[in-house]
Amino acid sequence: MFSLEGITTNVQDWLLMKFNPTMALTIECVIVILLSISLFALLGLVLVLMERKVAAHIQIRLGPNRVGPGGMFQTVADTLKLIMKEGLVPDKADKFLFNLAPFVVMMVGMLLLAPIAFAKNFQIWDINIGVLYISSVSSLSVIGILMAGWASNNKYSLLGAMRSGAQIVSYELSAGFAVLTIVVLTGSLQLSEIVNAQQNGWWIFKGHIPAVIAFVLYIIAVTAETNRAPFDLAEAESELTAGFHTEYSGMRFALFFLAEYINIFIVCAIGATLFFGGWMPLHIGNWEAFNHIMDYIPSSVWFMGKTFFLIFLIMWFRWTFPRLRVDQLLNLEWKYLLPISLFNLLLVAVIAILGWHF
Amino acid sequence: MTNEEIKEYIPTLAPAATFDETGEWLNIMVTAEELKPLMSALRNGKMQMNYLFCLTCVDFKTHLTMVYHLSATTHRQSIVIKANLNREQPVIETVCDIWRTAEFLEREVFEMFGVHFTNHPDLRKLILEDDFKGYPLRKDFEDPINMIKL
Amino acid sequence: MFLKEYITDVVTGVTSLLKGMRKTGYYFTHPKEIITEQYPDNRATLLLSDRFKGEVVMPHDANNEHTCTGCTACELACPNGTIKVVTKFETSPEGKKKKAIDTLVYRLELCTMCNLCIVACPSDAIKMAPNFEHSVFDRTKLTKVLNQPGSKIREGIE
Amino acid sequence: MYNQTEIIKDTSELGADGELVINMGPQHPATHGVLHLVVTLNGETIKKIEPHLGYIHRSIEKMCESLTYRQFIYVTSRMDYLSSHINNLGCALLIEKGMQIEVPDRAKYIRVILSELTRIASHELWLGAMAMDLGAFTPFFYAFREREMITDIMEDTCGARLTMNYIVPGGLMYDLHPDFQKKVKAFITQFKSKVTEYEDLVTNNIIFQSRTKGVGILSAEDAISYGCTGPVARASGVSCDIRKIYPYEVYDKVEFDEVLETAGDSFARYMVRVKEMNQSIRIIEQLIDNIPEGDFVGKTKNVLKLPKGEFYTRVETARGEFGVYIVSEGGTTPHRIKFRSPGFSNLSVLNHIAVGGMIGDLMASMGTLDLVIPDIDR
Repeated sequence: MFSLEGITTNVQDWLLMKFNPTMALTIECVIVILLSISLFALLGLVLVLMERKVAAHIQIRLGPNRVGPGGMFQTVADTLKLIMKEGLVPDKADKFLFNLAPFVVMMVGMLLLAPIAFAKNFQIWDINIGVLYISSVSSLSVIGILMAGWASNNKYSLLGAMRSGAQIVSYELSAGFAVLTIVVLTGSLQLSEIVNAQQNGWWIFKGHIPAVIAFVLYIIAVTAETNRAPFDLAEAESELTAGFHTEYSGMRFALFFLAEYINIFIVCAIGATLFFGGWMPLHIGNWEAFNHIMDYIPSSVWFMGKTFFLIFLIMWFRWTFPRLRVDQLLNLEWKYLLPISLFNLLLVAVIAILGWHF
Repeated sequence: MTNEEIKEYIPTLAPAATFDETGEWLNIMVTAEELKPLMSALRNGKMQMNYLFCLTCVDFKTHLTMVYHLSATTHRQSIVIKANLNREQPVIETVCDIWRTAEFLEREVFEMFGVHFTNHPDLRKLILEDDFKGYPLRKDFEDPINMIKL
Repeated sequence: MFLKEYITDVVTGVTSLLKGMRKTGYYFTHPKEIITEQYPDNRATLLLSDRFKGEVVMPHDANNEHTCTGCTACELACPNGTIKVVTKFETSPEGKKKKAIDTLVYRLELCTMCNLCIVACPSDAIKMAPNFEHSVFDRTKLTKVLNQPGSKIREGIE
Repeated sequence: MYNQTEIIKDTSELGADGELVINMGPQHPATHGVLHLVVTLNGETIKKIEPHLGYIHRSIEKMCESLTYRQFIYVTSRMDYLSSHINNLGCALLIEKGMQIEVPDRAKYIRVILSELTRIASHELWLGAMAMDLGAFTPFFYAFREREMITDIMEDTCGARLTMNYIVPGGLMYDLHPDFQKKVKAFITQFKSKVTEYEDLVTNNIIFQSRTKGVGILSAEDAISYGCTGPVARASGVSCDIRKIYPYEVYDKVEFDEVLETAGDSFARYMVRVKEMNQSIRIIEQLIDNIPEGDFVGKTKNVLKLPKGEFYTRVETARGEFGVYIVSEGGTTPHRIKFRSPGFSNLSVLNHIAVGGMIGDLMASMGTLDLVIPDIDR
């Protein structure tokens, strides 16, 4: 059976055979960096195209359909355009921070890739506090956004950045609680263990209704955290033109744009890992034949399939709902999501202690 | 109120008023000084003219005429109040404390005809550039660059 | 009771959102509903109404004859000065002088397609054509002469 | 207009005590055209809104002074371009009133049907654009799908999709397209089946409701004092439908309700427009099968001369009361012409209703006022 695990072990064995261990590690690092950067670029292209196609079909349009078959290369052409465009820096902007901000946002996305299990035993860094690492690093992206908003010296940008700050800080909470429910159920912060714990069923099925509630809360919270509609107040096209990246153009804008999609991918990947068993195939009770067939689908396909399903869900939200107002956004968090998630966590703790889950 | 009743009522408020019934509605011509008290009385008195639906100015080459179209949402009677102004120095008191809609309409008349409204809270140009010279809707306005004579 | 209100709030809110998602989901899964018209590709099948006011044209028949008498009614009717009729005097074989058009200059860039000239024309010499692809690189190309070179007025039109 | 340095100067003066002054427009995604609002903010809360107009001022009133009574009608299509047909109708009505031109019944019926179609088209566009202002992009396309059917009908019959110029003094420019009735009926069926979509996507949506309910409240007294008309005033409970109060054409022969709401907030304004679309459908349904046969244009003189005097007519456009005021000296062109545009008065209320709200509320208020900038600037 095709497996990415075999490839990685083969590569490592070969490197260790040829070079000394330090050298081998360095080369592995370079390979990982190259792979993650190309994954970034690829994801950006695919997700932007997907967003446009999903939006178009929801809006009874065709979407991009001229560049390449079915408009496949539209985003490639767009990227080329963005690279060639002049990157303007406003006269009175804080040049250093202005240039730094997109890279900070980008870097956060890169760091978050590390603990994600893309397939069986295919993980950059299986850190034992994986969940904690993710929730702490992901809150860093607000710094990049605040930086961009402040350094642009533009009032729209400033307003957008401030909104974004308030939003990300508050929605961290319920996202954290939603993640914690799974940690409580599993008893581990390590992502590989969380995945392994779902061998006999995904948490969303095993954890009864509290897990479903936690999943809904998680999706809402991460939609807000990635500044997606209906929580796209930081950009709020009709109010703040483009929010914190009003003044950005060319490649710097492209980085923000890319980072937004990478962030969506990452939060959806984490959601898939926590609630849908990551690369675990779908197993149902003792249907031996069915489970066997499911096992034949490569684990990476399972992972990507689940992740893209969640991404589709988030896109579906975006193209259906109107935007919230900034006070309603915070009300939603503090009056609804947070109490519900606290109560839900309590419920899950009781379930976990009494062993009521499957 | 019928036109006859109005004709008896108005002179108690504005003695110099003259009437003209040729058009669709009763036209009342008053002097610029009498206008403001008359308007207040029309709005708050027994006529209850609470709806100013058109405020404009007409340039008759010899003089300017302010035209106020009034109506009431209760009894739906419309009257027209007019006041002649001196073309060289057109000054009239504002009515925008009586009808809020007059604020913008008077600003428009101010820049298009040069009528100065005393006591207007914010008499600035609304549509034209701040340094625009001349009053475009007056008949003698000439703009050789932008106006094309057919 | 507070709790009950709270829960009904959440439930009604979520159902209203789900209803919206069902609608958009329906359109996502029904590509037949797509209404996009792929314009330059569908040029062959693109049907414009025959009344569509695209530009003023002067129909000529097979003998290169039109029905314009040069009465300048269209020129007078036009609010924008779009049409300019240049007349000349033709001498008929019997030696009678007759007014006829030399050129009928039509400036598309000034035209607002108000149709007043067509209504004004007493001899139906001009009409609106459903052409809409008017863009050119040079504005002077929009000034057109409507009567074809060498054309003359049809017999019997006064 | 204000030039760049002046804007900066203004900003520093106004924003002295911790206030933020932002120039919303003339290029801004939510101002639908070239409306320029100078918004003074305290954090997210709006302190003051000051509209700067004139970016699309064409001085139509001055222009009309040099056009004859036949010619000037077409210019009015360019004012409120979404209800161009109704604007034309207002002008034609004035000339017919002034010159006592008899209009055939057929023309009257067709004019009313087209006016109501125009009203639906305008409200459809507004619905989509307002949902877009509030961040929902999808209803825009659904609304435009229905609007497209109307523009197709207009194209068939009038020859243009937006600025029809189908009305001439005395009647219509030409007769109906043979397919007109069939197409209008097809549209009515389609509209009725799709109108529930807006309810699912917009009206009943909890986010939309919380964005618009209680936002931008306009009391009935203020609505009258500010001269608001149309759906804006009717949402505050002010009965001001010209079609009911001063019926013109055949509006006194058809049955329809004047839609009134009492809340006066953005949601009420939204509901008024949505319900008005249904009333327009009702009017069209009553008339579409009963268009009398006969002439489509009455007898008029070749050169129109309005008698000396003053004339005023008003019609109900999609945005409110549109008034035409003509002072005639007896010649072939008007001496002075004044258009009372509904958008101008509706805009003046913006500062009143949006102050104290947030930027998001401004979008809701502005969206439901349904401003068309050429209508304001003229």
